[in-house]
Formats: sequence, structure tokens, C-alpha cells
Amino acid sequence: MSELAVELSNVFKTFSASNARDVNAVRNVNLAIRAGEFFTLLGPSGCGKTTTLRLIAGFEQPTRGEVRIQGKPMNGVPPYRRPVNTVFQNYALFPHLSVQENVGFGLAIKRVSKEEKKKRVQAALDLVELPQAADRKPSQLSGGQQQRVALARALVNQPAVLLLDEPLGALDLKLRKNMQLELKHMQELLKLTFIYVTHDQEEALTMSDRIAVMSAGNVLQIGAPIEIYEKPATRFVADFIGETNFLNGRVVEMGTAMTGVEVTGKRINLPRQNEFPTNSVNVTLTVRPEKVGISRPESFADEAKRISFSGVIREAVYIGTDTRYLVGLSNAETLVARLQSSPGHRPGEYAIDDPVIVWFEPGDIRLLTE
Amino acid sequence: MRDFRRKRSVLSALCLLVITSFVLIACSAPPPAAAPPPTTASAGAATAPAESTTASAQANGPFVLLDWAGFELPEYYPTFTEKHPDVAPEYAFFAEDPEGFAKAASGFQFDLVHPCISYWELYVSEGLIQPIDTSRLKNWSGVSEKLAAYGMIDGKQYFVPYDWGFESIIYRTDKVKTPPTSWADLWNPEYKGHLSMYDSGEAAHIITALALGFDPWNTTPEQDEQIKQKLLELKPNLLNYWSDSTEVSQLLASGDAWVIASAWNDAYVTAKNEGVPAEYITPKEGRVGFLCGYAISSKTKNLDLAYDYLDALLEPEAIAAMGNTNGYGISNIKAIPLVDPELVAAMDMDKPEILESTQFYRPLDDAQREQFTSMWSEIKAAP
Amino acid sequence: MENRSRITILMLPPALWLVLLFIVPLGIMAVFSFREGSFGAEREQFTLENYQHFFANRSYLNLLGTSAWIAFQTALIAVVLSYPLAYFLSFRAGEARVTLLTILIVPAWTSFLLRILSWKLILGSGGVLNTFLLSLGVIQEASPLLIYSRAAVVVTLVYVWIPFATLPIFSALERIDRRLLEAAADLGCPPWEAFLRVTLPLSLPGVIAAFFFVFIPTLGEWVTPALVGGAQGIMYGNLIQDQFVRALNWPLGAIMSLVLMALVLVILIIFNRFIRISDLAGA
Amino acid sequence: MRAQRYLSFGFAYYLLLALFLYLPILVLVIFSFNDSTLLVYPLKGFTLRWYSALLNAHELLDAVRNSVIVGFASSFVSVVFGAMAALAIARFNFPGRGFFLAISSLPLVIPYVVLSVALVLLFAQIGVPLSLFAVGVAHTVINIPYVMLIVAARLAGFEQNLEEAAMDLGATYWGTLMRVTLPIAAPALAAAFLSSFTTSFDEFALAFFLTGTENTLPVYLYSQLRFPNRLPLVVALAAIIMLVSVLLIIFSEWLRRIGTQTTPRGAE
Repeated sequence: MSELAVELSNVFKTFSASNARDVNAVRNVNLAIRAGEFFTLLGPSGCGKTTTLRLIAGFEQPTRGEVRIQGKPMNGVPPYRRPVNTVFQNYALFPHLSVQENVGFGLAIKRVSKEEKKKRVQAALDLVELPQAADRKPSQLSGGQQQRVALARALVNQPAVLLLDEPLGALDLKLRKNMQLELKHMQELLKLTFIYVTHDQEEALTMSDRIAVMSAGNVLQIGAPIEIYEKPATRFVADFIGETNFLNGRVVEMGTAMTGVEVTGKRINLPRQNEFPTNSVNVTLTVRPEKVGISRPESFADEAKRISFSGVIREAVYIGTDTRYLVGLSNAETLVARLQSSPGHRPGEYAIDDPVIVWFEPGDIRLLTE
Repeated sequence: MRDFRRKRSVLSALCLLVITSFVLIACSAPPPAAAPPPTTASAGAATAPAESTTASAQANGPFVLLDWAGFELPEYYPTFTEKHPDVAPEYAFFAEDPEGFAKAASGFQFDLVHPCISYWELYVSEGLIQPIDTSRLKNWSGVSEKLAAYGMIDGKQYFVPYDWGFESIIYRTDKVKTPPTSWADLWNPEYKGHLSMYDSGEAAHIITALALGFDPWNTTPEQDEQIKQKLLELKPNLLNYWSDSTEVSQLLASGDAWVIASAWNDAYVTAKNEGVPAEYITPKEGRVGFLCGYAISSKTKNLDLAYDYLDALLEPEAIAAMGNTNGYGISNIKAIPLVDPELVAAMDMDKPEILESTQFYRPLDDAQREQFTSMWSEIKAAP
Repeated sequence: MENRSRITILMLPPALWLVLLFIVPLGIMAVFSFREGSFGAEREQFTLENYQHFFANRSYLNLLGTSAWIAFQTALIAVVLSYPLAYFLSFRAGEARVTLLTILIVPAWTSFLLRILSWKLILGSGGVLNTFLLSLGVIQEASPLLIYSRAAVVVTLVYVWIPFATLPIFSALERIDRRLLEAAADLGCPPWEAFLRVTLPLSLPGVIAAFFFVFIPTLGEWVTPALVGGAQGIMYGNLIQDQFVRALNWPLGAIMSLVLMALVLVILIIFNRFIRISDLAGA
Repeated sequence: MRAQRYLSFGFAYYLLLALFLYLPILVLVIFSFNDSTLLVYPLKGFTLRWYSALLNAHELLDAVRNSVIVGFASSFVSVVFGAMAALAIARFNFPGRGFFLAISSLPLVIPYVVLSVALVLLFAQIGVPLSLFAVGVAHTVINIPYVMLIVAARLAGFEQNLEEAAMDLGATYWGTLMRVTLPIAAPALAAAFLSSFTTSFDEFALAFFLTGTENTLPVYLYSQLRFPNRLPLVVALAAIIMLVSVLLIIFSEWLRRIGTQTTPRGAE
């Protein structure tokens, strides 16, 4: 295993609020971020992801626990003595300095020689494709340009870890998509550790090597994008990442290789999942809409291999490549299914109130305790 | 964006300010090389021999006068400058007597001080000044005995009387139908809203006492109460309270005030010179007079300079020049022939009977001062 | 702990400076208010007589009330006159706004004393106004108009304060996001109503700041009433001034000042919710 | 059309108030050329003698110089101390912060004459002689709160993460103050300096009590006002001060114009 760039062990951060009620922004967070990794902290606003980032940057000190960067303990070390740099959410460019002064700020502090500084600033500006803007003031740049300057300002210092706090939040969609790819490309090129904070799950899935999903100060799951999406550990993770269906069920039998679950009054057998050890409890079943199939009752076969329920089409929304169906089940629960337009499924195939069979493979279902 | 523009304008304004100030500094007279006067007074007493003149003066720090503004002109003490060409007297000015006293009492280092008569006793009782050996002043013989007597406190001559003046009623001859002849006429309803009074409790007390026929210096508590009531009755007539001679001239010339009480004679001189139709009366109870004089600090280290300066002030040509410039009376009788005859006439310096009937202010004790001032505060505060 | 040392380094010098040069002198004044007299060792005894004298004499407190009323009128008129000015500068003057604002502040650079003196020349018996009114036949006889009265004090103080009342209102208006007005218009709000519903409420902090920025210093004002107030326009500040400069009655002057400062503090505390102290600076 | 009408109405109101503010100044300027000792109508004729007399009034020029020195020194100290307090108050929460704010706003309301007498007593105790130095020190007391409020308002107005960005890039806390916080607060510092200077330059009560043998301009003016025949001289000086201020403003505006014209061109 490669060396660790950043480690957080049992980190807590508590803010004392004015009304004497303390706010636990971060609770018992443990992270081990590898060198050269694109690591994303993902979660809704207020989940503690920015606080976690600020703990790494040194703007906050943990109430409990330890932060290590490149193996060195960082508790009590001020931001200016940490080998990390930050790209701020609203860029935080110094309005009184020109672009090259902004980018050269960190080098000036380190007393880098003039020629060297000039060279490195120009290289950084070239890297972010802004070679012409050196003499302008930040207020004369567009949002995208400001973003690039902020990036250059951080990168020029050759930090061990680059922290990015929702750096693309203020950009329009198209620019954002471009920048996502560029950032990823840059990270691979520079072989730098990126710690990236975002609330945009799609962005996280696109760019990250690994993602930590956070909620209410806790890290719920850490894993590669595919793991997070395909095998969410909690109901929150499943819900937050993409769209999903939830069904209530009860475990009725634990076999060696299978788990028997009762759902909408029907007994189904699923492959046994490690994450779910207990017998005879209420569970949530989750299945992604794109894993749900719809057939007319008369043409439905393969009863044995697939799990199926009968239902009625309640809603059909055409969304270009897909059609999104809402199917009402017999016990008033609903399932969402997304069917891609294909030779086998033409848009408008099923109409509202059509009786249908919804089905999925047992392996596409995840059992969650909460 | 806008911030930057504003910043630039403010900064450039600042630059200009700096430039202007340097220009001003460069243009003005050479900067005073003298450091602020040393505050320690330990080594002084033994060092100054009696005959020492210039040399000792320089050794003993700057020669400082605590004075009214306007008395610093070199033509008022030419013989001092002749004798000590390298001593430049320094002046700390005050605008009201209590201010000068506050400075002196809080330890300000001065050599000579120039208060007016009401505050004389205070300087003595606080030990701020020393008695004067009049034999060291060759011009002392010319000083009016009547005025000199006011400067005697506890049997010692503490003050050298210098300048004096009248406080009387001045009125606009073109605005007033019945000219005032007495202090009591201030209450004449004809002057309603056009009477200006001196902003001084002492002055108000004295002229009201005179109007009521009391002895201003020996009023009983009942009389004090009557004076207060009488002053409250004056309020409808009052336009405002004046506090200096310039204000009197302006009030009179603009016609805002028709009758001004306790006006100094110099204001009358100014009005006359500018052709304002005004008359300065002698009330039948007599005029009131102010008198100011110089005293020597008990802590002076420039005693010889102080005596030389006092003598220079009393020099007939010098004191006459002061009288002519300021329009004040002078204490050296021998200098009266040198005074502008018009001023002599305006001041009635040649009419001893007027001076004789004049009620000069007297040194006040604390109780009197507090009584006058708190009465005056109450009257001013009253609706 | 790091913050603590920073706070100490930043706060200690100014705090010590103000304590030594402001709090200590205030303490000296407080002690003085109990002294028997201003000078002399024999008058260093402590007494409550000064307080008795002050509170027994209703005219002092009445005058304080009158002064508060004058200050209230002054502040109100200054704010009412300044608001359209600030509005014009912020919303209609465009690029020239800062220049135009600066032009208003320049007269404040000339000696206060002389500007007041000049007002006397304008309003006095032989002044511009009188001459004008005489020629129109509005008045038959020249007389000091608008001076030597309470109204004169208010007019003159309004004159003095207008530029300074405009500043906080102007900066409050500048802070308003112009898109809000577009949003109001979009929601069917005509300009006048948008002003009442959006602009005015949002500029209120500046208005309140401007009001107190005028009201508080006016409460202790003495130069203006002394010069143009005449016998009727005397204010409480004149009494304080008299005790120190003319009467040498420092104990009474100290009491009067302490009462004034207490009143100001009470007002500040009552209106604390509405005033942001930083707004008082007009920045 | 509509905007045009509003503009003209607003501008008319502006002109009216500007006239109101400048009228007394105008009257003073007119009287500074009037050939009479007294400031009364009708005017007596044109003269330049007050201005020529001014050239010879060395004490007056000394007083101007003293005022400029006191103004600069006291404003400088006020800005330094006021900015320090503002930095602490705007960025940190500490016990006594509210108390300090309340206390430091008191100099805005205390009658200056009270403060001057109290300071005279204090300076006598601690052995500070009455002098320009004492005046300057007193002026810092009344100016520090203004500076603090102006600078604190500016600091509250810009994002704290600019400072974090600087620290992130390796600047220490104090380095950040010098390189980022203070430069961004520069307009406020300059404004605070100007306002302090203006206050000090026109301040009279403290100066009168605390000065020794050297006068500041207001002290000199006031002492001259007592003499009717010196009044026109004072008026002439006021006219000059006014003129200099106006020129200052015009010149700085001109500089500003040049500045804004060249910036975009240089940037392209």
C-alpha cells in the first residue's frame, strides 16, 4: 500500500454556539488518504465536510483526535506551516493584487528569488491556460478565469496536498463539466493528492478515486465511486447518491448462501450479504431504477430467476434517452423504473393504468438496516 | 471596483495634504529650536545671582508669559528687547481668566501672568505668585495710586496694574427712542428683544445691585434674592449674551442689538471709527471698571527678566502704544499725554470725576465667586 | 491560545492608551464631583452638596430636557433632508456620486466658528435675508431673523450636520442589491411602492445611525447655542462649559457632565437593538 | 424620459442643499475682500489688504504649521491604535469586547471641555507639560474611536477567507495583516486618517486647555477673534483654507479621472 498523505484519527470538532448549545460539526472521523489520490468528501450542506477540510488546512483545530499530514502530527500547527494549499469556494483572490501577484503570493512569502518566482508563476498560469492575464486585477476576470487563478495560486507552491472547497460551485454547468475533466487530468499529470469537497454527487462520481460520504458530522461510507453507488452501506448513502427505490421488508430466514426476506407479503430469496448479519429484523431493500424491468403480465417469463411484483403504471415521464415510470404496487408502495429507449422499448410503450409486472435480479438488491 | 477608485481619490488627497503641509512648514518662520520647558525645578534656586542678566536668562530656560492674546506685540516692551536682544519671550494665551488660572494652578511653568482683578486673590491664596519689590521698577512712580492700591493683597503689592477699561451701556442712537441713563433703564420694555448682556455672573450681579441701589460688594442674602428675581425679569428684554469685544462690535454694527450692557470702551472706539451711530453713556450709578495687571510667578527662575519686562511694559511710550492699539485705559498716568487725544476723550481719561465714580471690580473670594456663578447658571438655565 | 496572544498584542496598547487617557480622567471627574471646590487643599473634602444643589434646582434638568428636544428636532430634520440627498447620490448620480458627496463635505473643512459667524451675517438685521424681505415688503423693519432663538440653533445645527447625516444613509443605500428592486418590479411593484417596501426598510439601519450620529453630539453642543441661540436658545452644554471655563466650579461641571453621559449611555442601551455601533462611523 | 426627469429633480435638490452648505463660505470669501474692519453690510469696497497683512502674520503661519504637525502626528497614532483595536474587534470574540466597544464610543459624546480639564489634571499628575505634545495626545483620545469604527466596518465588509487564503499560502498571522488585511482596509485607513486630521485641525477646546506657548490654528483664530480689528484677517485665512481644500478635492478628482482612464488600457 502506498504511503498516506493525510490521516485523521478519531477527530471531533465542536463549536460552542452563543446560546450555550454546542454544535458537533465533526464526530469521530477517521480518514486515511493515500498519496496521489483524488479523494472527495461528499455530503449535503452542513454535513461537516468543509469543517473536515478546514481541519486539514489548519484553519480549525480538532477538539479531539489527531490530524497527520505525510505522517507528521499537525495538531497545533498553523495553516502557514502546513504543506497543503487550498482552492477556496469563492476563490478568495486578493482584490488589491494583480493576477501574477496573487499567484506569486506564496512564493513571495517563501522568499523565492525574483526570476524563479516569475518563471514558476508563468508556468502555473500556463498550466491553467491563462498566460495572458498576469497583469490584470481579479475583478477584471470572468468567474472561470478567477477559478483558474485560484488554482494556479495554490498549485504554484507545490503543496503535498491540494484542498479544494467546492471550487466549481459558482461556474455554469458547461464550464463546470470542462473544469471537472481538466482538474482530474491535472491531478493525474501532477500526481498530486487532491482532497475535494463537494455536494454534487455526480461531480464526485466523475472525478474521484475514492469518496467519503458524510452526514451530520459522521463519515458513513468510504469507497470507490462504483462501490458507493452499487453497494451503498446505509439508506442515507443510497438516497444521496443518485436515485433509488426503497422497499420495507423483514428478514425471515438466514441461510448459508441466501437470505430470505418478506416484502409486500411475498417471500423472496436474496444472496447472503456480509454486511447484514442479523436474523429476523426489519430491513430496507434498495434497488436502482435502472435495474428495474417492466413487462406486460402476458409476456413475463423467467419467474424463477427474477424477483417480480405486479403493479399498475401511475406516471410515465419521457426524459430523452430514458422514460421514467412510477409503478404502484399492491400494498401502496411504489417503485421507480428507468427504461432506456431501445429497439426493445419504445417511449410510450406503457400507458398510465396499464397493469404490469416489475422485476429485478436478486443480485441488484441491497439490504440495509436503516 | 468603486472601492478602488475611492481609495485612489482618498490617497491622492492624502498625498496632497502631505505636500501642502510641507510647503506650509517650509514657508513659515524657522521652526522653534527650543525643546519644551523642563519640568523639574530642583536645581534652580541657588544658581541665579542677583545681577545676572542675559547669561542667566538663557541658562534658566525660556521666559514664559501666561497672557491674554494681543499683548505679545514687541512694541509693548521695546526697552526689554533692547536690554535682552537674545531673549524672545514666549506666550501661552488664555481667553478667559479661569482658563489661565487652571493652567497656572495645574503646574504650568510661567514667569509672568496677566489676570484681571476678580481672580487676583485666587493666585495669592494658591501661592502661585510672589510679592513685587516695586523699588526695582523705575517706572513705578507713574502708576496711578488708586489702581496700585487694588493690587495690594494682605498688605503686599502682588500685582502691577497695567490696563483697565470701562464697562458701561452702549446703544444705537438711531434705533432707541429713549436713551438709557441708568443701569435700571436696561429693564425698559422698549428694548424688548434687543438687549445684549455680558456673559458674566459677576457683571450681572454688580449692575443689578447698582440698578436696585444696593452696594454691590456688600449685599445681604435678601438683596441677593431680589437681584436674582430682578434678573429673571430682564429675560424678555434679552437678545443674547455676548462674550468678547468683537461680538459687541458686530452686534452693534449689524443692528441686531440696540442696547448692550457692560460693553467695553474699545468696542465703542471701534464702532465710532467705522461710523456706527452709537453712544457710550455714564449711568447715574457710575460705570463699572475692569483692571488687569501682571504678577511674577513664585516659581520663576527668571526673576530679573521678569522685573525688566514689567518695567518695560510701564515705559510711557510702550504703555501708550498699547492703549492706542487696544483702546484700553493705561495705568501709567505719566503716559496719558502720549495717548491719542480722541481715545483720551472717549475714555474720559481727562475727567477724573468719572474715574472716581467708577465701580472697579474687586478680587473675589471663593464664596462670592460661587454665589455669582451659580446664580448666573440658574438664570441662564431658566426658561 | 494563539488567538489569545494575538488579541493581547492588538488590544493591549489601544486599551491601555484609552484607559489611561480616557477612563482615568473620567474617574478624576467623578471624584471631582464630590469635592467641595475646584482648588485648594482645604476644599479637598468630600461632600454631597453639589449633587443636592444640582438636583434641587429643577431648571438644570429642565434645560437638559429642552436640549434633548432640540437635539431630537435637529436629528429628525437633518435625516429627513439628508435622505433624498443620499438617495439621489446613490441611485441617480451614477459615476459622479463620490465627487458630489465629497463636494458636500468640503465646507466642513472651514472653521466651524467662522461658518457660524457667517450665518449671523446672513440672517442678521442687516443681512442678506433681511434686505431681501424688506425689498419684497414682507417685513417693514429689519430685525434679527432666525437668530438668537431656539429655531436658529436647530437651523444652524442642521446646516452643520447634513453632510454627516448623509454619509451613513448613503452607505446603507449603496449596500442595497439593485437586483432586489428589479425583483420588486418583476413582482408588480411600481417604483414608489418598491421604494417604500424595499429600499426604505433596507436603508433603515443607515437612517437610524444617521439619527444618532446627529442626536448624540447635539445633546452636548455649546458653541452653536452660544453664538446664535441668544438668551432663549441656551443649551445644557453651555451650562457645563460655563462651570469649567467661567465659574471655576468644576465639581458642579463634573456632575452636569456625568448626568449628560449617563443619559447618553441610557439612550444607547435602550436603542442598542437598533443601532449597530459601527454604523455610527458612517463607514 | 422618466429617469431624466428624476435626475433633474434630484440634481436640483442636490444643488439647493449644496448652495445652502456653501452660502456661508461664499459670504466669508466676499467679506475677506471688504474694506472694513467690521463684517456688516453694506460692503465698503474692494481691498487686498487683509491678504497682504496675512503674509506678515508670522504667528499665524506658525499656528498653521503647529496644527498640521499635531494633526499628522495625532492622526497617525490614532490610525495605528484604532486599526489595532478594530482588527481585534472585527475578527475575534473575547471577554470585554462589548464593554470596550461601549467605552470607546464614549469619547464621541463626552463634552470636550470636560475631557480637557480632566486631562489637564492628569497631565499635571504624571508630569506631561502643557504643550503641542499634550494636545496631540488628547486628540488621539477623541480620534481612536472614530478610526476603530470606520476600520471595523470595513473589515466586517470583506470575506474572512481572504485572510485564510493568505495563511494557507504560507503567510503568518502578522504577515497576513501586513500583506492582505491592511492593504484591503487601506481606503478605510485613509478615510480614518483624513477624518482624524480634519477633527484635529479644527479642534479647539482640548487644544486651548492643553497647549503651552505654541498655538494651534483654532486657538490662534479664537484669540484673534477677540480683537475686532483682527477679524478680517481671520476671515481671509478661512477663505484661503477653503480654497486650498477645494483645490485639493479638484486635484484629487483629476488624478482619479486619469487613474480610471488608464487602468483598462493598461490591462488589455
